Amino acid sequence: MAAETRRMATRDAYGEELVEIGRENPDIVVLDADLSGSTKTSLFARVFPERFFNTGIAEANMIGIAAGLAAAGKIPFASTFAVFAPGRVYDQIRMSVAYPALGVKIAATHAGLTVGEDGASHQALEDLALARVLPNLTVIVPADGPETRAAVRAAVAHPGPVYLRLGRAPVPVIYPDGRSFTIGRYDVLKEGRDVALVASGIMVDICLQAALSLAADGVLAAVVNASTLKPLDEETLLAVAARTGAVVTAEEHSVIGGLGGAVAEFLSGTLPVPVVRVGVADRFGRSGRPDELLEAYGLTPRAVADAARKAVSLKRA
Amino acid sequence: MAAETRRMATRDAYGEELVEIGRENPDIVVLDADLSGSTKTSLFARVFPERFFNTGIAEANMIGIAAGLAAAGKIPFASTFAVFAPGRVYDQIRMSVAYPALGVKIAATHAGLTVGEDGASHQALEDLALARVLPNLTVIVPADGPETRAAVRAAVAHPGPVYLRLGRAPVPVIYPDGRSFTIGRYDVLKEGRDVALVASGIMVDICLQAALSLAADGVLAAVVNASTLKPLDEETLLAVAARTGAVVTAEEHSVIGGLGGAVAEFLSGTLPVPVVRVGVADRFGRSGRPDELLEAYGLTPRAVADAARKAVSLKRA
Amino acid sequence: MSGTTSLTGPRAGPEELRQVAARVRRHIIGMIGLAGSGHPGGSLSAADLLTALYFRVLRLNPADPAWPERDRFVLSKGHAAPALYAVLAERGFFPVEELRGLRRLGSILQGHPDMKSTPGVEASTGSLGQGLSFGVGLAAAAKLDRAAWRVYVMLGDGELQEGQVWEAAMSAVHFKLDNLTAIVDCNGLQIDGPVEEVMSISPLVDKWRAFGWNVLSIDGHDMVQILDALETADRQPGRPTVILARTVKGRGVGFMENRAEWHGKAPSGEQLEEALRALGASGGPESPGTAGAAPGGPGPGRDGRSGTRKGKGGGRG
Amino acid sequence: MSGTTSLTGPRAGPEELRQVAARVRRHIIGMIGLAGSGHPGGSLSAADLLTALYFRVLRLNPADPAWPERDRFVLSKGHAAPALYAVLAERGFFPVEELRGLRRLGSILQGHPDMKSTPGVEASTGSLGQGLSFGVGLAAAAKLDRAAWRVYVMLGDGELQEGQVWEAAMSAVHFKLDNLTAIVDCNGLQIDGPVEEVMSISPLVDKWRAFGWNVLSIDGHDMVQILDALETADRQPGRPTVILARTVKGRGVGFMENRAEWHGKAPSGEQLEEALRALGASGGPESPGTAGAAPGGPGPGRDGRSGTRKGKGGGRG
Ligand SMILES: Cc1ncc(C[n+]2csc(CCOP(=O)(O)OP(=O)(O)O)c2C)c(N)n1
Ligand SMILES: Cc1ncc(C[n+]2csc(CCOP(=O)(O)OP(=O)(O)O)c2C)c(N)n1
Ligand SMILES: [Mg+2]
Ligand SMILES: [Mg+2]
Repeated sequence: MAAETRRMATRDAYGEELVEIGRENPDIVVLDADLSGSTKTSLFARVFPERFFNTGIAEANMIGIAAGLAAAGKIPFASTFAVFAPGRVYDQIRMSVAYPALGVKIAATHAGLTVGEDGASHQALEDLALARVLPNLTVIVPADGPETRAAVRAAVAHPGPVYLRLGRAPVPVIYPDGRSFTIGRYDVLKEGRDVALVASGIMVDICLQAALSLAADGVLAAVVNASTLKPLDEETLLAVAARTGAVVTAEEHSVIGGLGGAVAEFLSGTLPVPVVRVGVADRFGRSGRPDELLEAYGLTPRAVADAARKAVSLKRA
Repeated sequence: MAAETRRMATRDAYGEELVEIGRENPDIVVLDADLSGSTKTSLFARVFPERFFNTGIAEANMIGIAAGLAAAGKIPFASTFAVFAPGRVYDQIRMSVAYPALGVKIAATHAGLTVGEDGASHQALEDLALARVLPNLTVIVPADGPETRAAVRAAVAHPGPVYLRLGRAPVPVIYPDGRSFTIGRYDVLKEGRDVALVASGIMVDICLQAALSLAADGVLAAVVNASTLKPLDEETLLAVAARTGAVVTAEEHSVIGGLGGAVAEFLSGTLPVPVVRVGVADRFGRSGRPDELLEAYGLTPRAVADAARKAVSLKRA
Repeated sequence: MSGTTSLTGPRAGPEELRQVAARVRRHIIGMIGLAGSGHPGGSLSAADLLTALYFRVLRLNPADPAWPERDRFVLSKGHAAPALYAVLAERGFFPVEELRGLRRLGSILQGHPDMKSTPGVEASTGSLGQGLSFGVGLAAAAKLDRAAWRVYVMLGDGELQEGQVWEAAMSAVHFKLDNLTAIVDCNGLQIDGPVEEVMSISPLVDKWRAFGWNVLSIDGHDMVQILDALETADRQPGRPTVILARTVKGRGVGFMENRAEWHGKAPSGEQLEEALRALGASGGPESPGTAGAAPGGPGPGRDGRSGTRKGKGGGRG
Repeated sequence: MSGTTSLTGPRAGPEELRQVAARVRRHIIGMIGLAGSGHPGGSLSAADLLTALYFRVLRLNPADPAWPERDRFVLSKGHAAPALYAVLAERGFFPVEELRGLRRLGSILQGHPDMKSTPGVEASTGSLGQGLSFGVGLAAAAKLDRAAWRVYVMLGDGELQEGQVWEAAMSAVHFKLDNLTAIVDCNGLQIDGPVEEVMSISPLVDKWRAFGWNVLSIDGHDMVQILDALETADRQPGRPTVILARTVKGRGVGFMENRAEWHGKAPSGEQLEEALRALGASGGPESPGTAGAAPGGPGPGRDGRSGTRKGKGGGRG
C-alpha cells in the first residue's frame, strides 16, 4: 500500500473513544484484567478512576462483574486480549451475559496473527467462531480507527451484549473521521462483476489491494467490508453474490467458524455460489513479525487474488 | 420409530466401555468434576478408584490435570457436561491440550436439547462450534451406543486430543454391537439420488425417519452418519453431494458453526450445492421434556423433510 | 396457607418465619414432585435462609420487581431454584399457582433461574461459580450510585471449589464492598458425595479470612441465628461479610436428609406423599386451591435501615 | 563463558550458582534485546530460582530430554520464557546460539514456552493460571507409577489472581501430592502496577495455609535460602509445599528494578548496553562466540535423592 497511508491501531481508537463517551455518559464503566496499558482502557482509567475496575488477572470475574454492573443499569466495557475473552470466559459470557442479554460490551484487543512475537498463546484465531455461536451477542470487527470509534458508539446505543474485535498493530485508515456505522450494514467499498471479496478487519485493506491486482488481470472484484459478523447483512451479501456469482471471504482468523463460516452457511442455504475462504488454515499461530506471519499463513493480497481466481473457476465448473 | 427399537444413552455406553478398556490398558485414567453419576464415569471409579480423579466442581483444573497426566504418558478421559467442556474450559483445552496436542480425551455428556428440564444453562448447543475450531482436536459425535463404544476405542488408539460428544437420553440403537469405527470415515446408511441428509448424533435416526416419509413423496434421500465432525470425511461428502446435488445437515446443535457449518464451508469451496441446515436456530434452549423440545425447536423428521424439499428446490433454482 | 401481610413486613418474628419456611418446604417438594425432576436436597437446606432473607431482610416491592432501590439477591447455586421460586411466590412476586409449571415448556419457572423469565429473579444462574462475581458487579454499581441497597449472594459449599468464586472473593475485598453479603449453604454434600471426600474445602473459615472477609458461622436452620448474622453483616464497615451457614441437605424430609442421592432427584408416588407428610400437611403447589400469596408491597426489610446506610455509599478503594 | 561440568552436577555450590545466574541474566537481556520484544522484568526476578532448580535441584538429562525419570519443571508464568530458555541452554538442552532466535519466525524458541518446539520445555504456557493444574497432573502420574521424580511449578504473584490456581492448590492437597513444589515469584508487580494496588492477594501466607499447603517464605535472590527451601520442600510428607520467594522485578538491571513498565518491553540501543554492563560483561546470545553450553548428562539433582524418595510413591487420598 502507499507509503503515505495513515495508520492507527483499532485499540488506540477504542481507548480514545471510550474517554469521549465516558464524558458524555456517566453510566459508562470500564473493566480490565491487568492489561489496561495494552487494551488502552488506561486512558479511561486515568480520567475516570472511580468508573474503572481492574480485576487483576481474573477474566472470568471481570465478565461476571460486568454483568452485574449491567444488570444495575451501567454500560460496562470489559477489555482484555481476544485470546482470553471469549476463550477464557466463554461460559461466563454465555450464562451471565448472553443468556440474560445484558448490555455488556466486550472489547477484545490483540486479535489475530498481527499480535506477532508473543506467539500462539496470544494469537486469537478462533474468537469469532466462539462469539458468533452465542445467541443474543452482536459481533463487530471494525476495519480501521474511524470505524472503531463509530462502532463503540453503536455498541453503547445497542441495548444488548456486543463483542468488539480489535487489533494490536496499526492498520491503514480507510474511512474518514466521523464515519457513521450501523450494526449489520455492510459497506461495498468497490463494485465488481466477477467476484466479491468479503472481508473483515485488517483484511479489508488487503482485499482492496488484491482487487487492484486482479483488475490488472481483467478480473473485476467487488470489495465488501463485512464489519458486523453477527447479524450478517444478508441483503448486501445476497446482492453481491447474485451480481458476481462467486465469493471470497477474508479474515484474520481460522477459516473455520468465522466470517467464512457465516457467509458459507448463509449463501449455501439461499444462493449456492462458490465461497472460497481466506484465513488461517486450522493451525495455531507462532512467533514472528506480523508481516512475516501474514505472509507465512497466507493472509496476503496474493493469497486473496488466488482465492478469487479459484472462486471464479468454481462458478464455471 | 418402531416401538420395539432398543434404546440406550450414549453416556451409558461410554461408562461401560471405559471399564472394559480400563481393564485392558493400565494407562487409562479418568477424571470428572462432580458429575460422575451422570457422566457414568462412576462405573470406572468403582472398579479403578486409584485411577479416578474427581476434581470437584472445578472443570478448568480438571482439564489441566488431564493434560499433565497425558504429558506423563497416561491416557486421560475427562468428563463433565458438554455445556461446561468445552464452554467453561475453552482456553484450558486450547493452551494445555490442543496446542501441545496432548492425548486428552474429553468425553462430554448431556449435549443438546435432550437434556430436557434443566433448561438453557445445561443444554449445550454450541459445543461443536467451539470444539471444531481448535486445531489438533478430533471431534466425534456418535449416533448410538455401539458406535460410542467403538469411538471410545478409536479415541484411545488416536494419539492426539479427542472431543467426544455424548447424550443424556436413551436413543435408538442403529448399529450392531461390535461396530467398527474409523475416525473421519462416514457411513452411508441409505442411498438416494435426490438429496443427501447428513446427520450426527440423535439426528441420524431422525433423518432415517425423514427419508422414509420423503420416499413416500417420491423424494429419494441418502442418509449419511457424519459421526466425525473433524476431520470431515471429504470424500464421502463430495460423493453424496455430487450424486444428489443437494444436502441437508441435521444436528442437535446450533445451526451455526457445527456440522452444518463444516459441511457448508467445505462444499461451498469445492462443489457449491445447496446446503440447508437443520438445528437450533441461534437461540438458547429452555426447560421442557426432550420430545417437546425437539418439536419446539424443529428437530423432527418433518423439519428435516421440509429442509430436504427446500434443498431440492434450491438446486433447481 | 395463611399468607398475612405481617409476614411480608419488617417485623416478622422467628416463629412466623418458621411457618413461612415450612410452607416453602412444602412448595419445594410439591413442585419438584409435580415436575418429576429438580433438586430437592439443596433447596431444602436453603429454605430457612431464603425465608429469612425474603420475609425479613430484603427490601423489595413485589408489585414493582424492578424498583431501583430494592435489595438484590443472587442465587449462585442456581439448582436450588425451587426454593427461590417458593419464596418469591409466597412473597407475592407471582401467583403460587405458577409453581405448578416448574420446568415445563412455556412456564415462567425454568429449571434454573432466568432473570428474563421470572419476576423477582435477579440473575440467571445454573452454571456454578458465577454468582458472586455478578454480586460484586451489583454491589459496585450501588457504590457508584451511592445507593443504599445491598446485595446478597447464596453459594453452595461444593460450589466453592470453582476458582471463580475466589476471584470474586478477592475482588470484593479489594473493592471494599461492605454492601455485599455472601451466604454459603454448608450442607456438606455435593453431587458425588460429601464435600470433604470429593474435594475438601476445609478449613473454610480460614480460607474466607485469608481472602479478607468478615466471617460469621451459624446454624443455618436457626432463625434467630440467621437473622442475627444477616443483621450483623449489614453493619460491618469496609469489607464484605460471609455467613457460613451449617445446614442439612434435604432438611425437613427425613429420608432425604444428609443423603447425596437426593441432590437432584424428584420424589414420586409414595415418597412424595411421605415427604409432604413429614413437612406437615398440604399447601404445596400440588393443591393450589389452598395456597395464597402474601400480598406484595414495598417495605424496608428491617429497622433503621436507611439510617445506618446513608453514610455508606460511594468510596471504593 | 566457562561452562564446566561441575555446574551441572549435584554439588554446585552457591557461589557457582551465582555465576551461572549472572550468565543467565545476560542471556535474558541479550536475547530480549535482540528480539526487540519480550518480558525482562519477570525473567530477571526468576533467574536465581531457575538457576538453582536447573543446576542443583532437578534431575535431568539434557542429552535425553524425555528421560522418564527426570524431574519436571513447569513455568506457569510463561512470559518468563527467556529465563527458562537461558537455563536450558546453559544446561545443555540446546546450543546457546539458539537464544539468538528468540521470537523469530522458525525459531525453536517461541515467545511463550511450547513443549513441542523446545527440548527441555515440559509444558506449553503463556495463558496464565494453568500451570499448577498441569503440575498436579504430572505429580499425580508420578504417584500412580510410584515413581521418584518430582514436579516443580513456578507462578507469578499476579498470576495468583486467577481462580484456577486456587482450584489446583485445593486439589494438590486433596490428592496429597507431596511430590509437588510450587514456587511463587513474589516480585510485587504485575502489568498494571503493584499487585497490592491492582488486586491485592495478601495475606498470601495465610491463603496458602488455608488451602492446606506447607509454606516457606524466602528471599528469592539468596542462593542459600533458595537451596535450603527447595530441599526442605522435598522432605515434607503428605502435602505439597509452596515457596513464596520475595524477589525484585528486573533484578540486576538498575533501571528495570521494581519498575512495572519493564514487565514486557525490550531494552534497545543504549539501554541494552547499559543493562549488559550492569550485568557484568558479555556472554549473552548477542556474542555467541564466547558462549558455550555446559555439557549435558544425566545427574541426580541432589544428594541422597533416591534414598529419601523410594518410600514415597503411590498412595493418594
Ligand atoms: C460449572 C458447573 N459445574 C457443574 C455443575 C453441575 N452441578 C449442579 S449442582 C452440583 C453440586 C453442587 O453442590 P453444592 O454447591 O454443595 O450445592 P448444594 O449441596 O447446596 O446443592 C453440580 C456439580 C454446574 N451446575 N455448574
Ligand atoms: C490468562 C492470562 N491473562 C492475561 C495475560 C497477560 N499477562 C501476561 S504477564 C501478565 C502479568 C503477570 O504478572 P505476574 O504473574 O506477577 O508475573 P511477573 O511479575 O513475574 O512477570 C499478564 C496479565 C496472560 N498471559 N494470561
Ligand atoms: Mg452442598
Ligand atoms: Mg509479579
